[in-house]
Amino acid sequence: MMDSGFDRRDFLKVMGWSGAAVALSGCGNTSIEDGKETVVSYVEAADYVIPGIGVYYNSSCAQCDAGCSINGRVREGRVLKLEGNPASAINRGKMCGLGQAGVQHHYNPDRLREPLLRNGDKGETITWEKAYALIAEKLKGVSGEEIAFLSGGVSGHLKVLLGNYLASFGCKNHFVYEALAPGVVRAANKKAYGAEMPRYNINKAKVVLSFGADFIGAWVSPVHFSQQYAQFRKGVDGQRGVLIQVEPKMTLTGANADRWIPVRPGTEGILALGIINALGTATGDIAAAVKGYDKARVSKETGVPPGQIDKIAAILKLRSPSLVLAGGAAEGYAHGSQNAAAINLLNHVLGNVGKTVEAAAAVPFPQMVPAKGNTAALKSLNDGLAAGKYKVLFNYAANPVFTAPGALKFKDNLSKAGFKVAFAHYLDETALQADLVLPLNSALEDWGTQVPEYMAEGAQINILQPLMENLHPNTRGMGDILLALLKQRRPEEYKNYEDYYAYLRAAMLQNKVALGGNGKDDDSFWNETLTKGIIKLAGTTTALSGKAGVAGLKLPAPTENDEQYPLQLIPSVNISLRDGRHSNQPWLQESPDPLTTIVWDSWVEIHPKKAAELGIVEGDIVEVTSRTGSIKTQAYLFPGIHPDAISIPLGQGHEALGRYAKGYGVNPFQILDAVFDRETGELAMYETRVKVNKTGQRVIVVKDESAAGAKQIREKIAGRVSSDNVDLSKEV
Amino acid sequence: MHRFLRISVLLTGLFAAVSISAAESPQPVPMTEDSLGPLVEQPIEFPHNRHAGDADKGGMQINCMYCHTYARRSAVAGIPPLQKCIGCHQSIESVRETPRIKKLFEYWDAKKAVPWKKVHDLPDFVRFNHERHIKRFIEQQNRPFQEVCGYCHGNVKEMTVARRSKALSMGWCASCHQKDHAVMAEGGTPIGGQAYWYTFYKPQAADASTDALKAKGPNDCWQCHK
Amino acid sequence: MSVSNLLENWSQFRHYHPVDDKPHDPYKWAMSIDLDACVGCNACSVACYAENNLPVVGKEKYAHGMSMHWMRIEHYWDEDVGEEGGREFPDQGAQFLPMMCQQCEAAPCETVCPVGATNHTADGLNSQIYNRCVGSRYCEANCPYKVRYFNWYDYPTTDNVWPAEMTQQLNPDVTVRGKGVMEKCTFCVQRLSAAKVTAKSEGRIVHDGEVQTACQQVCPVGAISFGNLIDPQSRVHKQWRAQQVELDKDRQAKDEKEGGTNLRGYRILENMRPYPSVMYLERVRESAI
Amino acid sequence: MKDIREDIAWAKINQDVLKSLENPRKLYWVILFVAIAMVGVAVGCEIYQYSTGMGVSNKNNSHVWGLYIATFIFWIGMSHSGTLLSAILHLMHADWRKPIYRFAEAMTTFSLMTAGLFVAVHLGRVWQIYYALPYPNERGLWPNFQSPLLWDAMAIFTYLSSSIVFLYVGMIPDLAICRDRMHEGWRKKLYTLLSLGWEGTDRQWRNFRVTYLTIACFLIPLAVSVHSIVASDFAMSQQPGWHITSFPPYFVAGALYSGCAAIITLFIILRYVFRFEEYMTMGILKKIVRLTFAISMVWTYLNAVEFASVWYSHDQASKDVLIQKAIGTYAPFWWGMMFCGSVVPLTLAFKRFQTNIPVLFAVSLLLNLGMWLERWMIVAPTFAHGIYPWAWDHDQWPSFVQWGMVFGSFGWFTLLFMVFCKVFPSVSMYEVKEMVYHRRQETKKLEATGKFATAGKGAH
Repeated sequence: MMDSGFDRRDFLKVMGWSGAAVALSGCGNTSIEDGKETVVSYVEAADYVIPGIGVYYNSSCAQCDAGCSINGRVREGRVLKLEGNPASAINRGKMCGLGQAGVQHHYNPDRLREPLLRNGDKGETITWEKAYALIAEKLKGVSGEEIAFLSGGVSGHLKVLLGNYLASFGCKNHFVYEALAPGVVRAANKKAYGAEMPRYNINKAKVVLSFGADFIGAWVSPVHFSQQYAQFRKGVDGQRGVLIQVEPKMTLTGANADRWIPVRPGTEGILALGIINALGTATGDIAAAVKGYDKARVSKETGVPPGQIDKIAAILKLRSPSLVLAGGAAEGYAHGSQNAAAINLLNHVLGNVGKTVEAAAAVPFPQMVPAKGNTAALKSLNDGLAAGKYKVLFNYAANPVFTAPGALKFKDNLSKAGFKVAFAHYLDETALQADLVLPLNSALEDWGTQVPEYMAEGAQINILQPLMENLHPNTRGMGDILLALLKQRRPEEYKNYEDYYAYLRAAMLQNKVALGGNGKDDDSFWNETLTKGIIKLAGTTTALSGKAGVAGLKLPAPTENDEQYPLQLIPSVNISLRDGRHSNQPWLQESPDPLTTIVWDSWVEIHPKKAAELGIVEGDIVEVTSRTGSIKTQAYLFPGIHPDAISIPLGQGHEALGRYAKGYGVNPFQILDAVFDRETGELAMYETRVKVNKTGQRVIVVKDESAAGAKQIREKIAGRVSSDNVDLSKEV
Repeated sequence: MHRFLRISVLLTGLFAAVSISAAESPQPVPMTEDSLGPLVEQPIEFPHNRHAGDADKGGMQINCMYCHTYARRSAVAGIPPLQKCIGCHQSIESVRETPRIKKLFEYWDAKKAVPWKKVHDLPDFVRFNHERHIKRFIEQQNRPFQEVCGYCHGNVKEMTVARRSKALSMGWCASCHQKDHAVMAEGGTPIGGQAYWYTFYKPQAADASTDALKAKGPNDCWQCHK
Repeated sequence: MSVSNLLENWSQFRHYHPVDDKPHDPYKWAMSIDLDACVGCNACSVACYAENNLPVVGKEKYAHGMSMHWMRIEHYWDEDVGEEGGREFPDQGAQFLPMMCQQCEAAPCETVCPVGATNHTADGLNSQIYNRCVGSRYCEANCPYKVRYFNWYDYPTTDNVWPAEMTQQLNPDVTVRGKGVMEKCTFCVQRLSAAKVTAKSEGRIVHDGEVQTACQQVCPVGAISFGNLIDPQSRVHKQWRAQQVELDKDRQAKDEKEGGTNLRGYRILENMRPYPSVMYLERVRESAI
Repeated sequence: MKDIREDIAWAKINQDVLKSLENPRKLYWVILFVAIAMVGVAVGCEIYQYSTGMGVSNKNNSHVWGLYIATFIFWIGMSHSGTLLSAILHLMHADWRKPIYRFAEAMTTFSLMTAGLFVAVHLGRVWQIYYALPYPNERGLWPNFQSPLLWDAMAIFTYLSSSIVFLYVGMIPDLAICRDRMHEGWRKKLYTLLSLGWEGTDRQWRNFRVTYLTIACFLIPLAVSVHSIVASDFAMSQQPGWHITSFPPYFVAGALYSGCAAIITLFIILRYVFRFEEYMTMGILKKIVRLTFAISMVWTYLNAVEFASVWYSHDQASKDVLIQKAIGTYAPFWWGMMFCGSVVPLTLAFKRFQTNIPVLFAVSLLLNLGMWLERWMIVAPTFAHGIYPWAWDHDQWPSFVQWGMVFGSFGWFTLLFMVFCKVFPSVSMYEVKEMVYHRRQETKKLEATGKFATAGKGAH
């Protein structure tokens, strides 16, 4: 399917067709009605556009940072469905539910359509020209230090433009914030392996020991890892992979583990060292460092029975290579770095580094590699705002008012900023605070490039291209906006770029050779690139350098019981809602949480034993109180959680973001204490301690699970067979 | 013997006889005036007869699928893009100034699509596939295209603006799908899946000598209703 | 339609019963789902929403059990978890099971529909004809798996499930169901017939892998495989063969064997004789740890 | 105790019976209005449901049937009493039936009419109901002859039409009497029209008897089959608690049971309202009561059979459903049904209660309540606790729409019945006369031959 961007734009027009027109009167109209409906035909048609037959365009998924490539089905100019692009090494034609829902981000009825300027507590519609002029005016005479730009993770040419824009008035305050970024793990990896995000070969491992890394559900690049997991299950040379998951609250990965080990929250590192000790293969200072961690002590501190530790050590010793992962549950503490370090150490001891942990390739264009979001950035921005440092604040693709821990009082501090500009798709909590809101194109209407943080094999640059014409005439792409703003600053430099598309094309063609377009003429190279939707590069690989060092590795003893706040709060990450930016996509709201099958709401997971102590039954409305605040929501008795912990999923509890998100559930971010990791300064998500009281109300939990309570009764429904009896590698 | 009984028996018998014979009789294929669709007002009164009509009647004898080009590639026949009309007409000076062509060019200059009205508009839950029918009757059985299109669209080459002249009702479609159609042995369509839940016909060998099978049109409900 | 052929062909009312010598030709669509691979991520379910114009019913109606997910992900804990004297934690994880219409060969729903709105197609599918349905709901009442979903409200119009913009996402190949009709998984019949049309025009039958169902296509772990069961080249055929699961049996020979079997393939509620077209592969329970 | 006094003058009979056709008292209008109001409620509910969708009746995807089906069966059951009394007992020459079979037949017809409505109310797309009729159509489609639901539709239609004919034919001589006794007016016209010029000649009587007999014979197997077919709606399915062989006889027994109970109720009411003490005598009441008691025991027995066959079967699912009925969400209703259906009738075993009007009235109502619950307990628990545990749903409760519809159906029935009582003689005059005559003959030990005609003549 050849297509060159220019003329294709005409064919993205929405057309009505006899056979194709969407009819809501599905079963109503039972008779032939001639001359009622109108057929709008094309004015000029490309020969590959046939009414009634779908055309597929490759683009990239922008629902999360994993950077999957998508293949959008377009008919009569309407994008209908997103499918995976098989050419991508990351998702190989597969997708997750979140990605599928991308179309609902695009067609969402609550999208912003016009630029809005604050007038009192109302927003009044203004023109883009006026908006740009306003920004220019506000920036006049403001020094670079007084300007802050808050954004989510950005990469590719957008990041380049953004950088240039900030540089144009010497601003260094670019805060990249992602609420659920693996910031601590990155740092720990950097230390241990010399790379923030090495490549994990789950498929090559025979045993995977994961400390709270929900790599199937929501960690880093789930679709990719899921595929590796599938191979891992089929087994390396005939031996089915064994997955052991250590975490206080069962994640989707934990639910699929062969052995799920509920560990006392925060003691993951101790367990890791305990395992090293039990392995007994370590030498030198490592051996010395773990000497103290004998079974008895470790078992006492982590709550994992000694036998269990032996078993793990045994199988790790027996089956090699293995892979040890440190994830959210391990890093979310004041000593998170220590935990992660201890866990990574395990990989060294087991000799996995270089086998299942490999160096990942990087894109040869440093200016395009993703600016990785983290939570430390939020803190410094917040301090700056509190000090009233900033006269102008830009915000793009981040919603801190919703996701910042309540203890930071971010909303109040935000009001101290002089003039707040938000580039947004919806009026989310943060956009509502802004003085000027500029409506963005959806990812399916926009041009752009994307560089994934986690590279599967080789390096790749993803292309974003419109799958249909703008749904709302007055929205614009972020790239176009930045370009327009840049033209204010440096007219002569950018005057020959009519729009972001032109800029993009020019920029790509400049590096044609580096991008593997050697010897092709511009147009064919460009068309090929658009058709493929991916540019694959060998990329530069720097070998893993990290040392198996134990220097500065010391783990605090587990916190003894806090009388006032006896429970540990675990803000869990729901696989489809994540940090809540997509909560307004109805498919996601209605797709049940895999483990509880609850929809459209929040809940508190409590272990049945604990619940019995507290006299709580399913559906009780309980009040969860932390030092920072308290929220009320329904209780759900869940066996897959440590009795000393409770868990509330993130993503719900919006006060804005439109009809599908507003007013459903509660937002646990609000009650998070402001505890930070000692080394990296990242937010320690799991450090909030809470108490739970019944309010006396009770509701019926809205879930798919029936009165039978997820038990098989009588007939065999979901069968089980022992691994001794089967050999998966021989199967078709 | 007893009047009551006699009458009732008589009536019942009569009713049964009538309904059975009615059920036995093949579906009427309405060709009468009243089965004609309504006259549809089109933005431009397109003269099919001038384009597709026979030469002696001053027609151009253009193949239906020259303009309705999607028919053989897609389920929907579609309306030709404006481009196509212009393609010819910009070089046909003779009619350049006639009102209809003027109108055509107005649309073209405005780059606006002509809002044609649907003439053969099936209910939304019915999916007719043009491609298959053309492939089968024109390409595989080499029947003249005007005849084939005519099965459902009537004698369009005589009309100006098209007007529905067949019932296009389910019974009408089925009445054709129940006819035996030869299925070519090699290169022909597979004859699988011909059983029909309401008429229950299975494909049967026409004669034992050749295994050339005769089959009905595809006929489970999901062929047209999805 | 005529009385005579009604009488003549009475026996074929549900034609192609699995015990026929040659059940389906040339197609018999079937599926197999590997529960050991399935991670319960719900991607298939969402894909189904996207492909088949499923309405999102909203919290209140979901609470009333009116959800419309043709493909639902069930999860099961081990029997002894949380029970008296059982294990405190599900330390061997959960089990996930995607459940949708099993496209039974002898479907209980087909015989009971008063108007024949649901019936068996020649490809061995269990068709549901929306515009024929009168909404007696007998089919769902008689479905052992309870995988049929009824339009309790008029989702397209009065319920405004699809606001103006969202109607543009609706798949034109699939009818949007109105109030009062039953619906269910169709094995993405719109994709199947599209593939068949292409194949027919080229005078061949559909190759394996040429057509995918939406759920199969999206599944990140490739747990679902779908294809033509009577095509010896198809993956599904090979899997069913390898697992010794036979379509037309209500009790598989391998299960009769002494000491059971070490094959994973099984069909749910087989003993009720609906002859489902979906084979599941048992989850493997690791003994090494 | 005698069924009827032997010395009632025939003129008196006519007089008494025709009195019931005179202009009603105020109370009548009040009740009629209430009935109409009740129907109004149902109509309101139906309009709401029709325009909004089935959902408002609060069923759901695993629990797709509700009170509509239950009440439908209930009314079908009701209808059996009439046939029982007029047809079966007619063939058995149990002449004590004569004074009461008329209103029983009316009951049959009207309850069938009520039941029929529930089929429509139950459908999700009632506007397409004609799809279920086998008629030559443009689409070229038959309905599905395999579906018990279709058999239902046909059986009920046949049953309704023939029982109407039966009712009407049996009324012709009485209509003639009315015609002769009426002054000019719409009634006169009506009766003249309906009595088909009945003269009471021997020939007419002969034809009449044969016809009546023939329809009676035709009706009995029909009555049995109808409820067997309704039973097969469930028995033919695969669901636990439904898939039970003994269902057809069980349903028929249940039908006769509720029918008889209803007769007792109406018997008492009519007896009181129209002062029919002389015709609807204690003797007759006693006979019905005993009959009812017998049937109740049959029903109880069949219940036991059902439980036993489930209990000793290998079908674990059915067992669980049974247990659920006894201890689950529906337990109160289920035990209520057992109590009303099997315990309450025991009172009828005592002589002193068999003629105690207030007691009988209360009992008969309880029995009907029990029978209604029975139908509900057949439909609902199976959905709540079916084969597939994931779809279990124990707290599904019918919404006001369903209740409103059920409520209204009783109004509808009352409405029809009351109108009938005022337009047609609810006691068969000529048969009562026969009865009186026969009894007189018996006691006088006289030959009755040849008097028959005069008996007929005497009708004028």
